[in-house]
This record gives sequence, structure tokens and C-alpha cells, in this order.
Amino acid sequence: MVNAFDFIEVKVPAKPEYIGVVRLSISGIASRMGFNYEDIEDLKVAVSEAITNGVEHAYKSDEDGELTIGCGVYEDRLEIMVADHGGSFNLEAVKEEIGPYQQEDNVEELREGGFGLFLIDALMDKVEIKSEHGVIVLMTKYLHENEVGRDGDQVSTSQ
Amino acid sequence: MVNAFDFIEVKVPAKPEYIGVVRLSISGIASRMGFNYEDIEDLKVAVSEAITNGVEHAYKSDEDGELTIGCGVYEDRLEIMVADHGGSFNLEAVKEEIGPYQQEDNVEELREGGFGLFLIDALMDKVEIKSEHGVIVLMTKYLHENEVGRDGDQVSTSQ
Amino acid sequence: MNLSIDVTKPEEKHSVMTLDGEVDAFTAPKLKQELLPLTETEGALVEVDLGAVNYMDSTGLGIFISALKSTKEHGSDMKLVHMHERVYRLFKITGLTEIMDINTSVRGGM
Amino acid sequence: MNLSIDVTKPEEKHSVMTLDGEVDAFTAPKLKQELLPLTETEGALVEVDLGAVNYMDSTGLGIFISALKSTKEHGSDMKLVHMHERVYRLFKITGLTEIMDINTSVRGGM
Ligand SMILES: Nc1ncnc2c1ncn2[C@@H]1O[C@H](COP(=O)(O)OP(=O)(O)O)[C@@H](O)[C@H]1O
Ligand SMILES: Nc1ncnc2c1ncn2[C@@H]1O[C@H](COP(=O)(O)OP(=O)(O)O)[C@@H](O)[C@H]1O
Repeated sequence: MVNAFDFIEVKVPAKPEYIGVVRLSISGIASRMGFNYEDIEDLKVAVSEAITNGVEHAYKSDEDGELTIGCGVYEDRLEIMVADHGGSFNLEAVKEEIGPYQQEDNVEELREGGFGLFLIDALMDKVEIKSEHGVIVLMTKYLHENEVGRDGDQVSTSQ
Repeated sequence: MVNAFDFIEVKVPAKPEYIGVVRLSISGIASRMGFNYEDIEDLKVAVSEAITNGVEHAYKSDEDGELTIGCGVYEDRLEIMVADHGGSFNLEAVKEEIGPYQQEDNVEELREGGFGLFLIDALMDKVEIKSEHGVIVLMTKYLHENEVGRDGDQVSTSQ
Repeated sequence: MNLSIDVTKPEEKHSVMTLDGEVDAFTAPKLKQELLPLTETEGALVEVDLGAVNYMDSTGLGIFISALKSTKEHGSDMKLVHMHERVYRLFKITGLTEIMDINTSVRGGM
Repeated sequence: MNLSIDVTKPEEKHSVMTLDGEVDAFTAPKLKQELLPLTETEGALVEVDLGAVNYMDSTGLGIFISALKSTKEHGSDMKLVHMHERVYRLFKITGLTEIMDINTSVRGGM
């Protein structure tokens, strides 16, 4: 990874069986870059959330959709883009419905979804979402200097 | 994997650090398809050999090359294509120099390479190589019926 | 990438579900299908052992939320035990540790 | 995806190299650089423990061939021990089991 910028692209059918495959590829890239165990786990969840959304919300059930995952490998960070070509959505409206569970919420009325975008935001350092022709989620995780070359199972001090 | 045919595409820079990443992706796809442990190991080696060739022989050392890996997921088989856009090579001439070690060979003169294409051939069920504008290796591994849903660490009876 | 699900019943109203693998949108439907019925008996105690679950995302959170709702509805109880620290973190961030009975394997440690 | 290399010298002319991980075109250069010098002393015995090597491809075969050639040249010896059955299979297919001293962990089994 001597170059300032390497680009890896993965295209998969928008089907649940490929979420784990992409997760594995991402964890391979992140581990090669020297991310520590905790950050790799965060990356796996964030990417899976974005892909799961592409699988579940982007295409009509009879459509054969595709998802494109792009990874920009920089010396100090990993940028991951997850894009679909399905329908767009109203991000502002969605934002009012997502987020953590609130103490006041009644368990009986608790929603069972709406944690995906919130987790992406919580686990990544920088997140941008564009929804025009399909949805693009662009997320960045920084490689903290003291992590490079660290042993995978040491505790991270970088959060 | 209900459809007759799913296509997954991966593009990586032609650099040794990404060989392991692609190997991980392929083993994820193969394991999801229900290939047994032995066949997954064979697939990993064959794909790595093809990618290693793309990394080592396709591009001049100052070129920023790219490799494209395409996977066709069928109900009964996995087809993997590894393609580069580098220089082509004379397959017929190469064929005379590859293959297993022969008893008569003198250890001092033993070649240290030339096992890659031979292993791809030995480990996959069907292999086609085209060398025109760059090299394309197309390899197929069949999923034996009795393997589907089998436990990964059972012994395969299918060789 | 897969999830194996094993259910035993040490006592009539006590079931232990042992999970091994990853909970994501691919494996979640099977989990939901096996877990929900266990919560539908009044007085039942459902213990879910997550000691071998090394990956979970929001799809898994959703399943446990619907199981929790089902326990409230049917008067049963659910405990999540031996949860990995990394998985626990997701329940924590989303505020779900406030409403679920969770016990981690190496809580606080790592 | 990585390879860790550890060398100990139980006796002056006897070195044990313990490998852990995967041998491919990314990790091979480091392996070659550490292994070859060990074979360059007359009468040396180099034991390579592959018990924790779960992946190897032709790049690895090439390294061991060049180490073998170096032993012939310098009058030293090399043994590959605890090789996994799957890795052994590659040495077998390529005919290299005929010329190398290899001992597998679970030879014949698997
Ligand atoms: N790729 C997408 N395409 C269309 N709609 C999306 C996409 N991603 C998210 N959404 C919308 O945003 C909402 C919130 O997403 P998320 O926070 O991941 O929760 P969940 O997927 O559980 O509903 C979704 O319910 C959906 O309406
Ligand atoms: N993608 C490729 N581009 C150009 N030449 C190639 C490619 N793949 C293989 N070759 C040629 O075929 C030869 C034999 O390849 P292989 O059997 O893999 O052994 P090795 O790579 O160890 O030489 C190589 O040395 C090279 O000359």
C-alpha cells in the first residue's frame, strides 16, 4: 500500500446471501491496512448495514438489482462507498425516525428497525448519504497512527 | 442462490497485497454455495495462482495495472474469470515449460517457478486460457450434488 | 457467515437457544422463525446463549426487539447470555441494554 | 492473510523456523529472505515447522525449491515438518515430495 490511493471495486447482486461475502472482503482489506480488531468489527457492521439497506429497500422484489461497493485505500484511512440504482428516499424524513431507543419509549411500541443508518453514523468517522438516482452511502474510517502494525487482539485506545 | 446465475465482480490493483483479499472473497462465495472444505482450498489456490500471474507477469513494473475477477455462481458450479489488460504471452511455448517435477530432473537445475498454470489445471475441473489483449483465465469447479449442505469438515468423496 | 441454531429444553418452561455464527440479514429470518414461538408461552423463560456469536448487526437487534415485545405480550421472559463485548456494544449504542436482560461473557473486559 | 516467522537455534548448526499464517506472493519475499541464509552453512540442519500454515501456493513451493537448491550447494539439510495435508497435496501433485524431506502432521488422515 505504498501508493497514496488504491481502489477496489466489488459488484454483487442485491441479495442477502452476498452480504457476508462483502463483509469478508472488507475485513480482508482492513486487516491488510493494519486496522485493529475493534475497528475492523465496526467496519464490518457499518458496511453490512449499508448493503442490507441496498438489499432490502432499494429494489422492488421482482427487480434484479445490483450493488456496487467501492473502497478507497489511503495511507491514513479507508473510504467505502455503497451504491445502488434503486429508488431514492427522503433522508430528512427518515432522519426523524432513526436513532437509539429512548427511555420514554414504550416497549410495546418499540420499532424493530431504523437502527441501520444510526449505527453507520455511530461506527464510522465520517458519513455522507446521497439519494438521487439510487442511494450512495460514503463512509470513512481513519487508521490511527498507533494502530499500524499493532497486534489484532490488543485493546484499542483510539476511540 | 435461487437464480440460475449470479454474477459477482471484483476489481483490484495488480499488487501482491490484494491476492489474499480476493482469496477471502472467493472462499466466502464458495462456502456460501456449499462447497466442501477441500474444494474451497483448491479454489483458493487456483484463484491465487491466476491473480499472482496477473500481478507478476501482466504489467511492467512502472505500470499501474488492474485485475478483474468475475464469478459466475450457478446452481451446479462456480465459474471464475481472472483477467488483466497487460501483455499477452505464447501459451504453446509456455506449456512446454510447465508441469510437475520429473524424476530425471537434476535438483541443481530445478526450476523455481512454472507450477502456477499447472496447479490451476490440476485443481479445477475445467480451465480455458486466452491470451490476446491481456490474459484471461476462465476456470470452473463443479459442486458435487452430495456436497451441498455438507459439513465443512467432513471428508469429500468427490475426487 | 452462517448461523447454527440449537434449542434444548432443560425444563418444561425453560428453553435454551444456543447460537453459533453470524446474525445478519441472511441468517436472521431463520433465527426469528425459531425464536419467536419460544416466547409465546405464558411463564416461559427463554435463554439465548450468544457465546459463539462473533458478529451481529441491526437485523439481529430487530429480531431481539420483536422477541422482547412478544415476551411482554405473552407474559414470558427472555435472557441474552454470554454476549461478546463487541456485540454488546451495539445494544449499548442503540440504548437496548436499558430494556433487555443481557449478560456478557467478558463484560468490561475484552 | 499474513505470515509470522520465528527462528530459534536449539543447537549451533540446528535452526528451527516456525511459520504461522499464509504463504503467498505477498508474504513469500520475507520468507525467502529469512530462510535462505539459514541453509548457507555447511552441515547446518534447517527444520521448517509448517504446523500453523493453513495456506500455501506455488510461490511457497518456489521458495522451498530454492532453499533445497541452496542446501545442495552448501552441504546443509532441510526438513519440512508438521505440514498440513492440504499443503502436502500441492507438493505431491507437483512431484516435489520425491525430492524433499517432508513430514505431515496428519499424513494420510484428514
Ligand atoms: N438504499 C436505500 N434505498 C432506499 N431506501 C433506503 C435505503 N437505505 C435506507 N433507506 C430508507 O431509510 C430507512 C432507515 O434505514 P435504516 O436506518 O437502515 O433502518 P431499517 O433499514 O431497519 O429501516 C429505511 O427504512 C428506508 O426507508
Ligand atoms: N497473466 C499473465 N500475463 C503474462 N504472462 C503470463 C501470465 N500468466 C502466465 N504467464 C506466463 O506463463 C508462465 C508460466 O506461468 P506459471 O505456470 O504460473 O509459472 P510462474 O508464474 O511461476 O512462471 C509465466 O512465467 C509467464 O511467462
